[in-house]
Amino acid sequence: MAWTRDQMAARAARELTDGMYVNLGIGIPTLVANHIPDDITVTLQSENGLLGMGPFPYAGDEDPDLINAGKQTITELPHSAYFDSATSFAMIRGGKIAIAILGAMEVAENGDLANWMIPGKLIKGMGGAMDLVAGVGRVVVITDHTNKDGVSKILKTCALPLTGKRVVDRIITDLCVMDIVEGGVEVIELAPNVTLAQVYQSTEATIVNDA
Amino acid sequence: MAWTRDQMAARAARELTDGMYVNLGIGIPTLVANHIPDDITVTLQSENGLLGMGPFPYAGDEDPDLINAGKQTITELPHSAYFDSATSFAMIRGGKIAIAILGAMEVAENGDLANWMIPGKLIKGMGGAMDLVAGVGRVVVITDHTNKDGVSKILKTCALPLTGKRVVDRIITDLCVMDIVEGGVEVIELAPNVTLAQVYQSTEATIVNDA
Amino acid sequence: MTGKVYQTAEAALEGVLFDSMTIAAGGFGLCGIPELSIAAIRAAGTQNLTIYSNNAGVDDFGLGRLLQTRQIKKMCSSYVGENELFMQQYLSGELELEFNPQGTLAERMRAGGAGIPGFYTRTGVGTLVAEGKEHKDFNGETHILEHGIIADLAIVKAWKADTTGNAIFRKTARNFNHPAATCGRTCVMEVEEIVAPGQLDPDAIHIPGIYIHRLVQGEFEKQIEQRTTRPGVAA
Amino acid sequence: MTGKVYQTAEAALEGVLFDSMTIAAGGFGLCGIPELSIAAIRAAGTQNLTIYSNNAGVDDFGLGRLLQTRQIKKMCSSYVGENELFMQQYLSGELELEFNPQGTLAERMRAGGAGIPGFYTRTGVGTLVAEGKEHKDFNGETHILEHGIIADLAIVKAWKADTTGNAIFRKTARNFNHPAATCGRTCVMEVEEIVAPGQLDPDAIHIPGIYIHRLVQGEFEKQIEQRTTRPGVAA
Repeated sequence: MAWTRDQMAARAARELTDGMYVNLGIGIPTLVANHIPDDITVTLQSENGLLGMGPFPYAGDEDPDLINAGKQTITELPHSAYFDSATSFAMIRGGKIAIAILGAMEVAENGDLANWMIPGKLIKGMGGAMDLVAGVGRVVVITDHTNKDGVSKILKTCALPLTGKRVVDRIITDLCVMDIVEGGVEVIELAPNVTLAQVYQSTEATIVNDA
Repeated sequence: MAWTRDQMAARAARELTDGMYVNLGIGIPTLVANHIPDDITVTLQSENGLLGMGPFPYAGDEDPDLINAGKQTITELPHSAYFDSATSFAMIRGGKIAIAILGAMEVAENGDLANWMIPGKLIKGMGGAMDLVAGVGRVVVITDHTNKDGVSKILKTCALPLTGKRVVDRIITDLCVMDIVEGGVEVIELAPNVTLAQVYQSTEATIVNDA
Repeated sequence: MTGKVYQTAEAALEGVLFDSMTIAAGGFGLCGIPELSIAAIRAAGTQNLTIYSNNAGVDDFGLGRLLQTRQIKKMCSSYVGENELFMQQYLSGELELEFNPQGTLAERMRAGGAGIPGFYTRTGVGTLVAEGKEHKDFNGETHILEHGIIADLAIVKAWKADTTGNAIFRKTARNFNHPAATCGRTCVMEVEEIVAPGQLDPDAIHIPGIYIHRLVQGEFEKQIEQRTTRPGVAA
Repeated sequence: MTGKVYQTAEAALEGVLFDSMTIAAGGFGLCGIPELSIAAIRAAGTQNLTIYSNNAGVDDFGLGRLLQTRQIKKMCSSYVGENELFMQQYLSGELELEFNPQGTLAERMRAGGAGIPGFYTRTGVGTLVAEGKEHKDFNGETHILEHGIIADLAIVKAWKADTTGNAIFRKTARNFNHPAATCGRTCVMEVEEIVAPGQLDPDAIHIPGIYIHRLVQGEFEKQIEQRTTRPGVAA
């Protein structure tokens, strides 16, 4: 049985270790925060200028001066620190954030990532995604394995405009967990009752595991 | 009669206008602070990380955490602000400091300045001088017109290693005030009872004023 | 000292606005945006603006208010997804758009203010952003050259400032207000409260007054874009 | 959370020192220098150090203490005029020296920490500093390319930090401690007081804990180089 979005987020949370500084993208990655084990402490960065992002506020406590990168109202924590956007991306580009967990439209077997633009559709902009994938120590992508039409999102080559070249380290889909390795993707974990054969069937990218 | 060091500093203080942000070098330039007219407010920058440098502390009030760029104990003022060295030189290089008043070993008629190194002698380093002359809006130099042997310090070309190329705007010496202009230096003011002929005699640089 | 404090944003902007100028604006989304200056620029009717701002506001707030009046010729931003009007004007060819990665935009402002005309970054290598830009390898990795931004005017919003312009921001409303302030030939800052020198701790100043040329105190609307809450009540 | 707090500087530096390493050190003159780490490095006897630091201390304090023991192979500094021992070792060829303009040194540290391998500056154009460096014109003005510094270790001193490493500096002791902290692969910070999270205002943090890997509290000697006073007594 394929993982649900929440199960994918829970699996992604297992990428985190105690003391890590982490950036979570918008969408499924945001759900990862709900699955961080109680016995570790990770510090979430919000790239608009905060380390130590807390949960949403109680109704009535919303502060327009305190939002996350998705423009949602949030709260601060005892160890929070605020800074400006140049400082925020200085730490992102300087490799100080250990891991970013991001969404994807397409991932290629060489680690190329496309997650910001569909030509011909309304374009919104890349926000901080290009900086994150270029700067953060480790990039983990969470995405459905295929699109709504059943077409693989794990490709030999991305067709969409890239967010970054050779930037993805690990992919977590509803079917499995894959690493970008020499020669393609390596399936390192399967969702319960999902077979490697099923993954092969749903994947355009070269899978290095023996079929 | 030639200006004394204190009179040179007083003359230099007339370069300052209300609201200016100013950097004063070590030596005679430091004395300029004593001559700032009461009816204007200027903010002194100390490039080690302070805007709003106050006078020396009273004996017993020295604070090892509060020094100027000459490593002297100083005080803060009500409108002081502290910052780090990268930020300090960001404002210097970004042209935010209106004027720097600095000492010189040699000045050339094209505005070249040498004030940090004498080959063969013990070298101490340029400190922030190269950043200041490259970044600050206007550079005024205070220097004796000649060295102890009577040799002009206002030259056709500097012999010593440069601090900056074409960076000086105005020179205040014990004899006169000169501007760097097209074709040489222009004497715009003479010390009391000093004649242009005397300035000619003591100057190697091309003087554009009619003799 | 020659006063930096103006009574209204209109007064603070007098003499510094001109058609076809470039403006760097602080704010992220609708958080920490220079509401008062935006309103004053709208009232002044300055035309053909090129604006460096991470976002373009929403349809009826923030920089969206200058899109309504068609005063903006070009936006340099990282994300404009919240603004329908923007898209209409862009697709009809009325509005130019230059996408900058968010960190590149912030660093370009910081660099411009710091006298750095160019810097190298990995961000955007191999993407549309890298097209036409100089590439250079450092330690075996390809980087692209990005340029510092110097704007004719910076409009920024802080929380409190003293009369000399030393200012502090509040929470995530700091965002682009710091780098934008540094890259303006003139910087107009709007704040919620102006205090006397000595009222702010010199160790706690976020941006020193040297960057701030004109200062105005006012009332702010502070719209919230995404009001998200959790169940329960505050303890 | 995995603890950042160590009981002594010796403990904080354990496992991160090795011969021929590079170290970025905070401090300006003797103000805000990492006294405890310097003493611990002296005790550890690590050899052939390359040190990025604005100054080299005085003969018997600051980095001068590592010159006494001949642990330093090379200094990258802007001013070393306070140190006789330095000059002796330099003139005898024992010590290498690379002069960096003060602002260039600070910006190189900041750039290294910010993932910027190179930036252009006017500082030093036409001087000895520009020799052998790439030149490039921007807007008709010549600039030189300077490189970001990444050091194996940063040793810095702050005033107060919480246990997660969020820290504040005091007065002009901030200086190079901020940029140096950002450019170390590992950063060891020594402070006068460690407090619990929540004791520092999140808006007033000078450097967030993400930059700080190890933290130690201690007592400081804080020598004064030039004790200058004015006549009279405090009011």
